[in-house]
Amino acid sequence: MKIKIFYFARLKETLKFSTEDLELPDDAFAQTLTILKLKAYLAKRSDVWQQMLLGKLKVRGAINHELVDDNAPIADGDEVAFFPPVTGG
Amino acid sequence: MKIKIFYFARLKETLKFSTEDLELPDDAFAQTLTILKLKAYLAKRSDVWQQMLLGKLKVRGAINHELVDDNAPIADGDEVAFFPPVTGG
Amino acid sequence: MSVRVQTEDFDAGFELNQLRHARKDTGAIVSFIGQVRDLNDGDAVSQLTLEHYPGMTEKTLASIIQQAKSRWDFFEALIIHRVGSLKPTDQIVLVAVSGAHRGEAFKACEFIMDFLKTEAPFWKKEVTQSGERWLEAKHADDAARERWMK
Amino acid sequence: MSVRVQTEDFDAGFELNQLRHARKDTGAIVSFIGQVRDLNDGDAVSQLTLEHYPGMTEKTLASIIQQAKSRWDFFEALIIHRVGSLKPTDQIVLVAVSGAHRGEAFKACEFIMDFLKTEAPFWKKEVTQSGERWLEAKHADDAARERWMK
Repeated sequence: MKIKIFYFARLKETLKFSTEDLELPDDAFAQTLTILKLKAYLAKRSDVWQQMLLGKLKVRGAINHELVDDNAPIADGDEVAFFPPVTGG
Repeated sequence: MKIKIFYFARLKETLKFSTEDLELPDDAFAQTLTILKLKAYLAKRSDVWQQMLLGKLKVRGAINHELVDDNAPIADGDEVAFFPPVTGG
Repeated sequence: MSVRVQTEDFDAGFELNQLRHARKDTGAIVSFIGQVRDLNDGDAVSQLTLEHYPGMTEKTLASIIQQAKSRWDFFEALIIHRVGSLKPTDQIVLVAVSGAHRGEAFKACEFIMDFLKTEAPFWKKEVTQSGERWLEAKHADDAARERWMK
Repeated sequence: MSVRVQTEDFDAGFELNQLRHARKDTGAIVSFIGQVRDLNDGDAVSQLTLEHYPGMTEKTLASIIQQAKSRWDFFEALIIHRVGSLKPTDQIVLVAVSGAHRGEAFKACEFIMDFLKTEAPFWKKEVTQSGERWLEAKHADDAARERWMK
């Protein structure tokens, strides 16, 4: 499966990633992928990733421009985004 | 005692009075004058006055630029006003 | 803290900019503009005349701002209310409140409008096809005022 | 119903006039302007950078207006939100709601702001004397949003 991931604000700045295309083998892991599983997968990249995605500071997830919670399922072709709680207005 | 009276909106238009200076003998009536007593006094002038001041439509009173209720006492030199419920804004 | 009763129109954008720049720690400006509607109670309105009680009006509006001040934390409040002869879509009133944060500014602005509607000595007369008529006070406005008493 | 996310400043007076004249039966326009404060949490702010998630932002703001529409009776709602680099007293956001009467317009405007603050994907970074810092979401904003859920 192929998904697109965006990172914003503190995450983008610290991870030095704003966006990436991620390709995963189409196995049981991919078929049951959720926001939380994807966070855990990405967190293995390094201590910084671990700290940013599973650290103390809350990270919100969105799928295809909709805010979702950690258990939301991710499908092939989805646009996923990770960012801190919003602070506009 | 001497008081000044103002009339506004529907009252001014129907009574054809916008303001008047009223002089009353300084007797027991004047010494215990209230908004309600003044209304009753003025209402004796004619049916139109009766209807305007003691009719179905509510009349509010003010003394020296403060909204007051019917029992508020009126003193020598006061500026009294009668008008319908307000409709600004 | 400023109250103006005038026949002339006002420029809401200019007034809001003035409020915005009055203090550099201003974070929120809430405003209300009331204007003449072309229809009221089903009748086409061609003109609206606003009468007021000079002296008492300004005093009442200033006192309403003071009451709001005693309840909420805001920086500046401005009330401009027009009197005289107005036409549909003419502006009637501007209430604007500035503050550090939005919650208090929203409450103060709505409170000022609710009390202006029920306490400030203004009266409206409409001209419609069936003639002139003085507007009646609305129960909805009394109810809006009552909410703040709880 | 209009949503704009832009780097340029906006003219609140112009926008309010547009709303005022969109319909002749408009009686009330409630608006909120948010601007950059020179002080935040006790530190002097020299610059504020606003980042957003293009696409999701517009969709979220439009959906917030739709939610407000399903709750209250109003005519038009406008949201303009700036992104990019701002300085103290610069305008950040304008929310304006027009309607026949003030009560619904006040509620819709405050609702839109409370949801914008907690759901629209914008993030603020401040530059102060001690360096740059990303702002944290505020509990007060979550609480403001919760009020509408009762």
